[in-house]
Amino acid sequence: MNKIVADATTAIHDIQDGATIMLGGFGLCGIPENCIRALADKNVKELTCISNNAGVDEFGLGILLKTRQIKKMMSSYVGENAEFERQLLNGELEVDLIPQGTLATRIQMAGMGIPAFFTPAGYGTEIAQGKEVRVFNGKHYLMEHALHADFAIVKAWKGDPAGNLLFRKTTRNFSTSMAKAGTITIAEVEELVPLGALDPDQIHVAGIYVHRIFQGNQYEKRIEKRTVQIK
Amino acid sequence: MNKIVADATTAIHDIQDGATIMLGGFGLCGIPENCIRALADKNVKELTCISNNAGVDEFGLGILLKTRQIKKMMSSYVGENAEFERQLLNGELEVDLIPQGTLATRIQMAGMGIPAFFTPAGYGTEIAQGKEVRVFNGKHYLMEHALHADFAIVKAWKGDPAGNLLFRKTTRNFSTSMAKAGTITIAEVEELVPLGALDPDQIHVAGIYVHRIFQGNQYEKRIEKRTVQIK
Amino acid sequence: MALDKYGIAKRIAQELQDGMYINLGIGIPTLVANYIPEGISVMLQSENGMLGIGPYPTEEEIDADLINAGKETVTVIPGSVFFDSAESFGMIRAGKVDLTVLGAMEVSEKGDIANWKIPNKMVKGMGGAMDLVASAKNIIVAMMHTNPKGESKLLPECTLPLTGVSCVKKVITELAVLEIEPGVGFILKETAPGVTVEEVQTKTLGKLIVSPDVKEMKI
Amino acid sequence: MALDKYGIAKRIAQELQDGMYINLGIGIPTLVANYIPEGISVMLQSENGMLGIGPYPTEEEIDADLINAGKETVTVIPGSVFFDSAESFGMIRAGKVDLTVLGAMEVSEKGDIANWKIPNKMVKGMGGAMDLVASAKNIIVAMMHTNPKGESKLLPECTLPLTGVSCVKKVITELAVLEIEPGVGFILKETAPGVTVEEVQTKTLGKLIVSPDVKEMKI
Repeated sequence: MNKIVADATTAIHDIQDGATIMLGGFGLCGIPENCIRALADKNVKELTCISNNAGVDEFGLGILLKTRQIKKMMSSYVGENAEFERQLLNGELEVDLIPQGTLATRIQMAGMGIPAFFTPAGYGTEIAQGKEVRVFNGKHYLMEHALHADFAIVKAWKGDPAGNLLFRKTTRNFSTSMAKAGTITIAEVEELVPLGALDPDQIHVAGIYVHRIFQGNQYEKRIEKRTVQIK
Repeated sequence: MNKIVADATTAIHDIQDGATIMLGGFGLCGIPENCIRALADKNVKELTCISNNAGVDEFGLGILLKTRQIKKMMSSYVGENAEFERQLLNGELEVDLIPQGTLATRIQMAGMGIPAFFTPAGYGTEIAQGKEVRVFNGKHYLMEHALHADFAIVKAWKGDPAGNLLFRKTTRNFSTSMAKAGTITIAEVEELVPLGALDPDQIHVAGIYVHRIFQGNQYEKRIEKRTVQIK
Repeated sequence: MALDKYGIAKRIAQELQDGMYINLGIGIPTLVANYIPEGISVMLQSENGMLGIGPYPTEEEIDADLINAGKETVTVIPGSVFFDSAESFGMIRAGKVDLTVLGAMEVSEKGDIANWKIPNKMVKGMGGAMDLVASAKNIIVAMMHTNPKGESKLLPECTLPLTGVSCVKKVITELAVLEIEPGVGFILKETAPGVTVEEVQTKTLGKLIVSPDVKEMKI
Repeated sequence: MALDKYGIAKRIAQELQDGMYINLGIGIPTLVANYIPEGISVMLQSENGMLGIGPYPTEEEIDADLINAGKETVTVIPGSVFFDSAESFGMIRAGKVDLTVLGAMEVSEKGDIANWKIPNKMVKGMGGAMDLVASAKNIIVAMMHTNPKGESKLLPECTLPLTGVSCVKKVITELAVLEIEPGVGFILKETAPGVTVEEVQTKTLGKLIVSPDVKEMKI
């Protein structure tokens, strides 16, 4: 079991124009920086990107927005990005806004082989349009469907050659669920450790879900809102 | 946040006749030995027990079967227990057999606030009787409902006063999902550690799900099938 | 005199009880964390995947891998837990979070809330708001009583696209504490120091019932 | 000569490919682990919540907290992972397990399988079998060709209560390797050393097509 590939360029070599890609991260926290750079270099176009947010100008998915590689975003909140706004208002970009919990759970269900489920989020709102409504125990729920992707790209803290992944603090966010929902799952890690170095009780994503893994480099880890305690 | 109670007797004090209880464990692995003893001592009757298995004669849930405290079992496999068989054949015990993955997932969904979902398990079999069938992507699925309980009782390896739990090896089995599905969740642990002693990246069940916790004692950890390597 | 945003946060903090798990939205709700009454211990949940939010970090403590749902750098308290967003919304949907405090653009006398979209303006998304309002057991809205144009934000019906229906239990503004009883309307329970019942009535467009035991807030 | 159970396990082991994730049922399937071909690396999954099952433990290694789905004490190999049963069945349902090998009482020419219940006998439960057969991408049944009474277990239709429908891809018995093509029937691909095509035909009640390239098994 050796899923190690050389680098981001190799890991994403078969992502083609028109692909649907999930990218882990919440804001700029825990985003796959190396693969985003490689996607920009490859200049693959017409991408559908499933990611909770759309990065900021010049960083995160903002890089791929600037180069006009993204056709459609599926996100819960996209508000930190002027280029995004410009493309959206000009009709150059499609956006599918999905409640955050529904987005996370639709992705989770794809990784669990559950094609559809019921959630109360969005009942009675415009999000409910065209969706099946069911009542359970007197409460209204919408039927939502699992969300799959051709590729899932996540960034973990540590990983091993079998693809087992460990995340740090709030970088877990959407990444663990996405890692299980990709037809091909690519993991970039800050540190690649030998097989057996991770405690089997303490793995966040089992290698069975991961197809390619590599150690990334030059992580910037930009901070969107640097809030500091006033002493 | 201090959820520590003195012992098993205190932890289960308000479990009444007729209660529905989930009990963690797979076979005899990871079962809440202290709480089972306390339930036997309290001699609470007419219990509905949701547990993957029904223990063996004289141990695990076999203890509560022998004392005739269980009215109904909801399990996937119940075959290691002669007293169980006797009561079942005599009509003294109700049994609801549920496919193991459906059982695990119904419990998991209760802890996620999802009232119903679709799974392929059991389609075309007698398990499908009376269930809604839906086709997604050309495949048949049954609609299954979340499974809740008045009490969930689990046994973890380590726990802290906030109710955070850590499991060891294959003891995790149904326990992590059950811990999230109880109206009241009781955790017995081999070792109670101070608040802050558990790594926040490495907790299997967050304390938000756990209402009472205590350090158990005299764990027997019986082995059902002691298989040894022939050198 | 009407409260400022810190006053609103202080009044909301009085709703906290020992042992509660709480989700605080962005804006005024976040300020509530600064006024947790002495002697009670609560756990703050952040929907990106964390329980046990602590204060903002010092410069030395700043960690890009540790942010809250508002994308602010934070710290954690002992007993904290990290998990993924799917689990985070699982605990929200399952009703494990005892109290949710969030802002709103409009609240109706039925408990409907609108806080994510203004037609003909750039829509940034609902984030986790629709999930929170659809699932939380107890929702308090923290907001100003009127919008910048002076129009009431407590209405018979929301005019903006809804975030959720029949979900808000209580509204705390710079002028008043109001409970919502579905089928009845806004019940005025408390007025801010120096604010008259008449002022609240004037600024509330939805049906307002003055509670027989209406009293002045203690801040 | 017909194979013994070890021979069946050895033949099944030839189906294994490098990098596969495999779930082995109780009985003959479990034996397959002893015959993994040299030079290939596979990961065994156990549905109670483990990836990377190793050999049985020595007396010193025995750990009551570490068992497989057959409730036997086991060990783990480097790269192993523990998880809960809900996740375990999640990965099974999502098709992440490449190969499932399990026993059966009956298999039909349509790929239906019965392996959990005999009417009028004590029913112990289906365990994880219904989930596995409904979800696995590739299911091989390992069983004896006939039951103790000498009756064929490869039938036009199962007579026992079903575990799953149209799911079995291949059957490996002491006599033969047969593929199932829905709408066609059992395709005889290999016979055990010394076993004739006629013997397999006699002992197969379901529709049997002899493959033009039928050959003798190499064990």
